[in-house]
Amino acid sequence: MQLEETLKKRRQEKDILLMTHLVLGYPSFEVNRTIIRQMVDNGVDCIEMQIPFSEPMADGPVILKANQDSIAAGTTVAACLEFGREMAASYDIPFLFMTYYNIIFKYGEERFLDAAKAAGITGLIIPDLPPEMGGEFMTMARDRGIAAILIFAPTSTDERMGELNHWAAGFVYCAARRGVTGKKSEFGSEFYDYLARCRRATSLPLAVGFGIQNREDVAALIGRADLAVIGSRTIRLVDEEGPEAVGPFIASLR
Amino acid sequence: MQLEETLKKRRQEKDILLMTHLVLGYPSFEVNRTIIRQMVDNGVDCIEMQIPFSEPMADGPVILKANQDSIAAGTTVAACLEFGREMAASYDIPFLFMTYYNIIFKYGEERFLDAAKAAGITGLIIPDLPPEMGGEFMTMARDRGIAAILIFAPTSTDERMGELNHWAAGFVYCAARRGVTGKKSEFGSEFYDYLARCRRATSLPLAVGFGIQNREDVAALIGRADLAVIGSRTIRLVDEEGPEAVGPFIASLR
Amino acid sequence: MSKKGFFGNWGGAYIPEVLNQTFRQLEAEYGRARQDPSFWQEYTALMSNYSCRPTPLTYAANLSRHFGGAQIYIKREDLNHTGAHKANNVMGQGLLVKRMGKKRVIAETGAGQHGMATATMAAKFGFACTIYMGEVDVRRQRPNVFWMEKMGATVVPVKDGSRTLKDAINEAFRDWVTNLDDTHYVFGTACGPAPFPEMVSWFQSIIGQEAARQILEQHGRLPARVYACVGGGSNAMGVFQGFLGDDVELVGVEAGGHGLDSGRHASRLCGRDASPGVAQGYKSMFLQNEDGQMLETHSVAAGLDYVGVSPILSDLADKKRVRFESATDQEVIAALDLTMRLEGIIPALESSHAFVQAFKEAPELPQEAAIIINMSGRGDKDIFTIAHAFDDPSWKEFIIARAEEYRK
Amino acid sequence: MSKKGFFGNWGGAYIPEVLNQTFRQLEAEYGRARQDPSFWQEYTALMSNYSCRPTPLTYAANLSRHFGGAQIYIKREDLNHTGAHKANNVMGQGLLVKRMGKKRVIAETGAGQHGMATATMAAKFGFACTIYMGEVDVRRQRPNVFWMEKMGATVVPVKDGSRTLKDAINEAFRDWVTNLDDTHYVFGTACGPAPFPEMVSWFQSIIGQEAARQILEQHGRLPARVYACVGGGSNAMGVFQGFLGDDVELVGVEAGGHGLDSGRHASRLCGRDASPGVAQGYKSMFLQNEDGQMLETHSVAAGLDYVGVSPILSDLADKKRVRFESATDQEVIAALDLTMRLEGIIPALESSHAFVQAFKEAPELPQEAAIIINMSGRGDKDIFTIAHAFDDPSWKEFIIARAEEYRK
Ligand SMILES: Cc1ncc(COP(=O)(O)O)c(C=O)c1O
Ligand SMILES: Cc1ncc(COP(=O)(O)O)c(C=O)c1O
Repeated sequence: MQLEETLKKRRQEKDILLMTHLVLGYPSFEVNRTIIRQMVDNGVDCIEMQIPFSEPMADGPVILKANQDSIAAGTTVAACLEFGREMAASYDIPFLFMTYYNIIFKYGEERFLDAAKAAGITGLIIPDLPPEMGGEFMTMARDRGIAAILIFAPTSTDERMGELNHWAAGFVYCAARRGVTGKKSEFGSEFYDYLARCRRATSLPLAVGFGIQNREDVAALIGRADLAVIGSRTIRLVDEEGPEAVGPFIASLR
Repeated sequence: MQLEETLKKRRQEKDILLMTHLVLGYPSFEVNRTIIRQMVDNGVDCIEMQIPFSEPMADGPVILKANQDSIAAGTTVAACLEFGREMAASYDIPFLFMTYYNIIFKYGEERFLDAAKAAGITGLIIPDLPPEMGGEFMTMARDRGIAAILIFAPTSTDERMGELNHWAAGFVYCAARRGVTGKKSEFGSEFYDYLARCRRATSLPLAVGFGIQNREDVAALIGRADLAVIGSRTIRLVDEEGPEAVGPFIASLR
Repeated sequence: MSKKGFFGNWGGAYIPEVLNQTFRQLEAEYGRARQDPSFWQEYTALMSNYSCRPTPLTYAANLSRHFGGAQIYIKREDLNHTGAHKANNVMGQGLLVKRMGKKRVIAETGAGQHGMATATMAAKFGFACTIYMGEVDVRRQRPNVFWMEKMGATVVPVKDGSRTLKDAINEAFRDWVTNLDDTHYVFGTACGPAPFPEMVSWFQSIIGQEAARQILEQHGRLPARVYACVGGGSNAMGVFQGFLGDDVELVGVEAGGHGLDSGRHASRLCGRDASPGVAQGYKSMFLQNEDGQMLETHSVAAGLDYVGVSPILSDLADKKRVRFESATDQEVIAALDLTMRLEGIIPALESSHAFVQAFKEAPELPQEAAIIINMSGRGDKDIFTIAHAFDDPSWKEFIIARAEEYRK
Repeated sequence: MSKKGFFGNWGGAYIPEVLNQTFRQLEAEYGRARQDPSFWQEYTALMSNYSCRPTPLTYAANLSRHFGGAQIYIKREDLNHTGAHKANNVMGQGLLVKRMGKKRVIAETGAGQHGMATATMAAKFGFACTIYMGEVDVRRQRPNVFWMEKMGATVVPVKDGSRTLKDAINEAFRDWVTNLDDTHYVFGTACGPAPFPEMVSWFQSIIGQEAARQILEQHGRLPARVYACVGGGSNAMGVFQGFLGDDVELVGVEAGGHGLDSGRHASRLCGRDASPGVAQGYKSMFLQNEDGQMLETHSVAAGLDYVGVSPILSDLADKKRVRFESATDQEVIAALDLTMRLEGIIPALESSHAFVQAFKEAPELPQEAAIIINMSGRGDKDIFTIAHAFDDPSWKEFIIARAEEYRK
């Protein structure tokens, strides 16, 4: 089943879906395994696995450090693909790869898509690949049934959202605010207006990310978006309290 | 008796006269006294007493340091004048002041000349006062019977020597070579030619200075000059062997 | 430049979506400025009144005689205000920022030269200013940090990654995506997302325009070759643009560090260690591993110590319009030494790379030929690096004595 | 200048006899050069090709607005090659040395700026070069020593007297009287025996010539006042000569150090501590005691820390054609700080003295009036002094860390 369908189906059963994020190989694949198990066991609907890159320009300090530590520990792209395959085979939720375009470009676009497909990955998030640069790649992904997920930003005009929607697949990732990952966002009326604009611009499910921290944040999105994305919050949690803290945290969100 | 006469008279009795130099207040007036006594006792014919100046631009390292140490020890121009008076009153040889022009300028040209006259000083050597700058001063000195002694240099042309001779009084100081005080000069045929030129340019006694160190140097001047000038050599001697070494050294020169 | 900002296979704008509008605005403003002849006039007037343009093209009689071949001319970007060609780019962008009505500028800096220039421009234009600088570079280049701060800029030491130039660029982007409404990112070289490579090259083209006119005036005809060092590529693009349409050989000189086979260098367009990649917003040749992770680079010249290179130069390399060579750290010190002794001119370590290659080739050219070396900056800003590289013992004593004083 | 080199009561040539012929030769060559229009052409061509002349007259919009009075223009001698007006004098004398067929130059230096310029000129002209520098200054200004040596000059630390500028001058004279046949002494300022004060001023007059033309072009009329710092007086004479015949008030600013009453300053023409004297070959106002012994002077700016002053300025002071003021060390640091922050320009500590006085007077002048500040040099050469004066803690840490490395 393709990503959009899967999510829409799950959404019929819940007010709001949860998508979580982790950096592959940080602190280790072993810990990644434990964390993912806890996420799935506690009802996460979709997991975004970041293949680390040395220059994660759109990420804030927490994820940045995780990228660098993972690479320093020897994480390779091949190992990430293999780990993705293992997860997709183990759990019945969609798994996505998040990474920067150079990882894919260097691996070879087609070769990467084929490998991702073979691993059972259903979507890709590439924050530095706007459709102007990645149109061809997005078409190739679509051809293979992999959703290239696009991002709306508060700075996107209606017109721009229209352009993006043309290329978007799976769902649309709405960045809650300007800036990089890892900082708290303020949910005010301006934010809700923005989400309403997003909703009007696409029929795809809407995910909202950047700084979602707790049950209130998640609740505030009900009726306005389809997925709440938990990003650096879990990484910080694992850093501070260990992987076992993830399960209870996820459970507390909804 | 005026300086020129005095020297010419003494010269009738000796092949060559000796003029010595010391820096007033270095290492102390007390030591200056001891040194001068030994110089006179050992037959020196004329003594050049340098009033220290902070910027002795024509002096080499030994005399330079003596100037600076003397000033640092508190030597004043007034004290130098008084010491000059004491010496001139004590010994029957000509005493000269050597200093830089600023000392005189600052004291007041006339006031200085009057004070020198009163102290019994018969000549002045001012290495940074060429006649173009000091003509008027030289006339004032002459009016008071004080000889303003001029300098010939190896670089002086015959014409220049003529100009200088016009202003010269007492004797002419022939710098043996380029450069500052305190270094050994080479006495070769070029040097003798230079002395011959000096002799032709003036009827005044000729003194030769800069780097005269021992009996051979002095002997080489006999018949070519009237005074041999012993400059920094005695200062070095006092520094190294004490004031008592001066007498024997002087005695050894002739 | 194609519509999407490509030069042949290279370039583009690989930017997070949040910056889309910012880049559209920038492109529009830049487009208007290029169309508007009064803009270039305002720019050159500013550069002549505030900096010292046109900078001279100095005939190096002694070096020419020493090598006995081509006549050597040196384009004197060192005489710019702040001491390098970086001023050209920065002042041009400053005028654009004013037009866009923004009030704050940010910049990355490696050697500190671009940071100095940006802080200077910000003071002149009355903009708030934040400079991102790798922590390692902050430590190496404290004098520049001191001046930037005195000029009113905030200098932020970047503690991520290799803590050098590329990390400072990433961090500047992070600031930009956060503060895009009032902030302009003054990119320091002919790299980054479109329109930066083209725009920076445009501002730097003032070098080549002047040099082309000057060499005709002084030498009577075009030069045989033009040499420039290549970090990001802005000074090279600047001077090359004066001669792209002519029968003039253009030579870019990269940092050979400890040698092309040592793994300790920063040569992207010569040598075999670089491969096509996409990072910091643009596609070009990068020093990266098999997986696409960027490598640590090395050069005695901080300003050349960078993983990527201008996409425009990658394209000119493909087209064989520019030849690329490299100079090792050791060769650089020797060329610097010779230039100081024979001409009384102190090229920056970066610029000295261009001198190395010119010196290698001058003897083989006829005496009627002229060559131009682009001296991108002056070396006296590099006293800490150069005295260190020469391993000067009195310099070390001096520093130790100073430290003693400060310890008290 | 009278036949004997006097300006009113001041000047002359109080030189040892051995130098008589050398000075005649110099005077003759200088006289021929002044008569020969092609000499000045050669000189300006050299300065435009090797240095960066004409240097700009920068309009300081922000400072003008800040003080709300006269429009402030800055003459940018900092943009000269080697970073100060000293280059003008040195290159001019270099041309004379070539004409005289001499092969070696010597110079004194205090801050190191004139030594740097002379070493540079010697490298360019192929002369042997020895620089005399007080031991204290060698220790304070090690970076300049490093560059001079790299340019091929021998730097001799002078260990006599106060071991600063005046002692370096004495020592240079001692060298000269020894080696006069092949050696020229490149005097660094408008002092010393005639013809130096006039000759140095002549070479520096290029500043005033340009500035007079530039202010008319830019402001439409003459400035109300022109400000210059006064060490020996060469930059001041340089800029003043453009306006001596006009209704323009000329203001020379001396080093006020810790204040005119503190005994720790270097003010000869304002303040009450100086008196007429003759030293270092010329008659002028000197800081000396009752007996005529020179005093120790003090200034935060090494280049102003000197006992004497140009006889031409002493004369212009007598004639009330130039007004003299002083700026304290503290005021200098404040003016420097403001100029960096508002204009992105770093004046040398010496030059900052002129800024102090201009800032005091600008508010009282009408907005239609213009004033010119002669920025004799750039301050980034002074990092060791300026960072120290600002008491910058990270600078101290940086130096201590460097020293740690060198100690290993
Ligand atoms: C003096 C100088 N030259 C060259 C460079 C390299 O930059 P680019 O290749 O953009 O000219 C730098 C960078 O800091 C520099 O400071
Ligand atoms: C930058 C600068 N300005 C001014 C001076 C003072 O010299 P003058 O009064 O001759 O211009 C110096 C002397 O070293 C200097 O370096």
